Amino acid sequence: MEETRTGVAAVTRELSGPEAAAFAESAVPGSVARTTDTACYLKPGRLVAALDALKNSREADLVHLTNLCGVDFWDHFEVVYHVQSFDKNQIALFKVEVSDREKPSVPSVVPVFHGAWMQENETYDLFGIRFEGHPNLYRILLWEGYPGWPLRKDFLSMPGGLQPGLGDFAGTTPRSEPTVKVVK
Amino acid sequence: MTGAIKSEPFVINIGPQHPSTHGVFRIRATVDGEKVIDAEMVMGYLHRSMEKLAEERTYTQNIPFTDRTDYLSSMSNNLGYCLAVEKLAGIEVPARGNAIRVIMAELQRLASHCMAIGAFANDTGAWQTPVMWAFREREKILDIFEVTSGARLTCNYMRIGGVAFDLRTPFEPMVRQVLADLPPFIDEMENLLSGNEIFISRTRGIGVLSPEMATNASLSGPMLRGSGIAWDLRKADPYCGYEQYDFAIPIGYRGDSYDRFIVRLEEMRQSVKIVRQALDGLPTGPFRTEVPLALRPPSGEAYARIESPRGELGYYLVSDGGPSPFRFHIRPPSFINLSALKEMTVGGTVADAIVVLGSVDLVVGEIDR
Amino acid sequence: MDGFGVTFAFWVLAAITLISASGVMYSRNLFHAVLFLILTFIGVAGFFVLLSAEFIAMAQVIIYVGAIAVLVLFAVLLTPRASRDNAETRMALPGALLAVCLAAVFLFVIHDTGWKTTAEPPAISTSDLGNALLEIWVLPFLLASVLLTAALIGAIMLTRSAEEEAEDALL
Amino acid sequence: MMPFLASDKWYDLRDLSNISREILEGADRVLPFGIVYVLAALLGFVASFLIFVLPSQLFVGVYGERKLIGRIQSRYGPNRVGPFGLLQPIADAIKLIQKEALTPTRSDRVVMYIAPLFFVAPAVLLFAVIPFGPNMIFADVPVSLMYFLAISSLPVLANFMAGWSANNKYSLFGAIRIVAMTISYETPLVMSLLGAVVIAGTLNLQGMVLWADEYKIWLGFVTPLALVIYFICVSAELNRTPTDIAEAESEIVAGYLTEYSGMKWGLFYGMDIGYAIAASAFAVTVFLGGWTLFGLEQWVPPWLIFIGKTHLFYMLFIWTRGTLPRLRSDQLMAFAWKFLLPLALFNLFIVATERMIWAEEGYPDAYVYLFAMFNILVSILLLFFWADFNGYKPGDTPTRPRLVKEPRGYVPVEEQL
Repeated sequence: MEETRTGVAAVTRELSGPEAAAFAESAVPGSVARTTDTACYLKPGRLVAALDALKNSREADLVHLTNLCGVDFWDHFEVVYHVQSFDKNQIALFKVEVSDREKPSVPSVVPVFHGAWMQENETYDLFGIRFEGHPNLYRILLWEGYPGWPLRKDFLSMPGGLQPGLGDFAGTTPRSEPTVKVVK
Repeated sequence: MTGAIKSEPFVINIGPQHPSTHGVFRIRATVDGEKVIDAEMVMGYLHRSMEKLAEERTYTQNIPFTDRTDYLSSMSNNLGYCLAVEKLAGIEVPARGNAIRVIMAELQRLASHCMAIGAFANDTGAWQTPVMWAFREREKILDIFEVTSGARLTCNYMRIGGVAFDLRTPFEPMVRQVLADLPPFIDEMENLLSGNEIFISRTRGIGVLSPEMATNASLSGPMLRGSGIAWDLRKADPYCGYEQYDFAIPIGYRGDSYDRFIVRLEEMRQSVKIVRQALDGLPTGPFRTEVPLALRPPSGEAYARIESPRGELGYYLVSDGGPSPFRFHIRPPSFINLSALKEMTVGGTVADAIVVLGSVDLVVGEIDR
Repeated sequence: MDGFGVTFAFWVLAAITLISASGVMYSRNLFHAVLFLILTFIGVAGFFVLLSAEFIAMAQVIIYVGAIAVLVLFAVLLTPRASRDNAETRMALPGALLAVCLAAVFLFVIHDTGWKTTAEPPAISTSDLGNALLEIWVLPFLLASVLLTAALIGAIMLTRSAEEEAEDALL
Repeated sequence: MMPFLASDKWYDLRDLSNISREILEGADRVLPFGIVYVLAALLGFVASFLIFVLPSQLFVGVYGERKLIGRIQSRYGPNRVGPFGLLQPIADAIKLIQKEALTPTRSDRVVMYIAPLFFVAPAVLLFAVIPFGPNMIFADVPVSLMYFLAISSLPVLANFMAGWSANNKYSLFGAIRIVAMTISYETPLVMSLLGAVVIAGTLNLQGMVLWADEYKIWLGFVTPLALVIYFICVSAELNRTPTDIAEAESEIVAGYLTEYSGMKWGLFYGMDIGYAIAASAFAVTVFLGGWTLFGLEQWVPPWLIFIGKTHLFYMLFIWTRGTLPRLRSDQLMAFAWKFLLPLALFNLFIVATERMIWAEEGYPDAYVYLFAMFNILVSILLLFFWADFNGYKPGDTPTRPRLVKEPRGYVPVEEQL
């Protein structure tokens, strides 16, 4: 890897799952649930502590929460955190799994990263994942009382067994009006 | 004197229909006299649920959606999305395609910054003159887009694996003309605004963001650089061969609205430089790697990000191996740049809040998506 | 000078002044009351013009209409309750009493003054006025100025907030 | 008094007062006593307002302003209605007249209706004392300068009525701002005019023009600081762009005019221009020699000279409007009280001293030119010194950002690059 004058990598280093896990484990022991090649899954209970420690640690230096979003995998949710460092020029991918579909809840990282304020609100608005400890969690894009959470996979139930994710090309199957299913 | 005169705070709505909110964005400001003591952002008037819609369409069909998020920089949005898909599917882009992408993205940055500085000057009260001057230059760039892609605003020009068409005949002279016209225009704007005492007193020290605050609030782009943080993804994480070009990252001093303005002006100069280099060294060869129309990337995830005119534009894609993305998430820069809006506006007057809002350079299509 | 026009103007001005003055009292809306007060001032300025005292008339308009009435409007605006409601006041009886006393004094003065009439209007120019103020009556003039300055400084002191005082203490 | 006038025949266009005198004398012979005064008032109104102000408003204020600002902004301006777009103001007026004038439900209807009328009346009254020529003055009040100031302090009340009655928070903001601004700027304005009055030794506008004619120098050269302060203050009072905080479009939508529409709004808009023309006419009369032009008024009709000067002065307002951003309200107030007022007081002090010296020496002509040169020099020095003292340090603000080649985190300001 080419090194420049300030000792910063010329291309952002994407930390692999084990690397990120090593950072997290050294910062807050017992915070890692499991790792994959690209991502490090943190335990929800230790999430805030781990991110806070990584933000303040010198070698990880993950100061900038770039991206926060939710993903619905039908049976569980994942909340994705892309955290990066300016001085070290590296980016790490942390994830938190939420298996409770009825009352999904994740601790909020707003105390650590103020930038999570908007993104957690958005994730709450579109997925219904509550972020415990968020100072002002409200539906930022839709209005209060909107039925359901649009980005959940079971939001639309389409006739003919057409599942979201396009089993077929859009428009080839005749469609009727999508019914909105309220997810409590 | 302890018994200073107390007045009752009241709430005013800045927006959704207000001349300075650049679209249907609304601030519920609680003011005490003219001093803002609380500011609450209300958005979603333009929400189209693009992330859900994208899950129903193929990867190629999603490109026009990205035009319509940040409608002032559609080329950059196309580019970010295509990079994410290419990263997901492992597609290489030929050299000529990359160079065309760089030229287009930088021209788009010029056009978008023209709009940003013009609208910002308008917010400070310079009655229409900077806007008109900026639009004069922006029109020329949009003409280039029209020649190349057939559209001016929502270009839909980038494709997965390259660009849609090769460059058309009058492209190069038109770009050369723009490159000749822009530096005098930038100097003109600098003379008109940067050295203007009224402009300085309106923007200097207004909406100050400390570097710690800017980092912590996940800001990006000129907002981050205005605070003195040298972070530009074109340098830090080069894509499309940005590492070949010689340019610099402009950074501000104090992180106030004025710094964000001069950073944008200087970025325009650097963009002119990049376009000139890219145009001089435009390689020949194919402009696109052929990819199947119904692309089915392997299951997995990819997060690709570019430096859009407003900051870090990221696309997070999750694929389940099907023809459409399982999860399509946009990291919209102007949405997240609003994180620090309350901190910047509270304590100033209503007029300052407008200036701060102008310096954020928000595009409501991108905020609401 | 004396003619139909002047007499007519006098009665019209008198009607305007009196009607708007009663409007000040009877208007339920404090804002309207202030607007009536302005009309009264303008009527009084008209009287000064009729008396060939243009300078006083213009000063009346500048000071009372242009400055004082505007300040009163400002005060009305900054008092949230009173801006809508010129309510009944318990001071009605003392007010009436004061008015009767004032009227008595004025009637006495009017009756007691020996009104001399001359054929031609007295030629008092603006420069005479200026000379009188700055030569004969210079001491009262200066005293009034000092009083006004003191009032100005006092007003500034009253409205300063604690933060501003802290800022000034640093300087 | 006017030896240079060739004749007093009615057809002598250099002095339109001849023709009006002919008309009035003729009418006086026919009509019963008293009616001729009403006729004179109407004639004065027609002459000064309908012939001068209204066309100026339409073709300089609306058309010229839009055309000139269009040129400043590198666009064409109106060019569709009529030849060169000349009929655009008339088309605008027709459009405004047929628009519905909405009144909000919770507004104070009576006050909201009266406010435009109350705004128009002073604009008409202002032109009564403006001298258009040697004998062309409608009401020669001895204290016409005071009269002008008195009448021009009235429209702010109309603005306030408009802002208050609409029951809209933006309107209220505009009303508060315009009142605060007018009170602040009235003070340096009057102080600066006092300097001119002291030199000319009269409160009569015609007297000031005659003074300029006698000494062959404009008062603006003798008291240049007063002219500058007057221009700044009057553009603040008129709500022209560098200081248009009361209807700041980008901040409080349209200020006190937010809820107005149709011709009620049109009256405000038109009379804003009317006041600007009045202010230009006043400035020309006091500072720029009125209808005199160094002897040229013998040949060219003086009223044409006056109108030309007024319109040229009005171009200054358009120019600043097309160029400058707007100050914040508190900065504007601070500018009036902390910058302009001391300057105006100092100017008054200098001018009064000079007047004393001049009177001691028995009013010799040469002293005026000496004073003019001295005052111009002192004004420039004073402006720079006082601006510097108040913290105007243009070199302190960097116009270019720092440039770095490598990406990294925070770069401290102290670090040399």
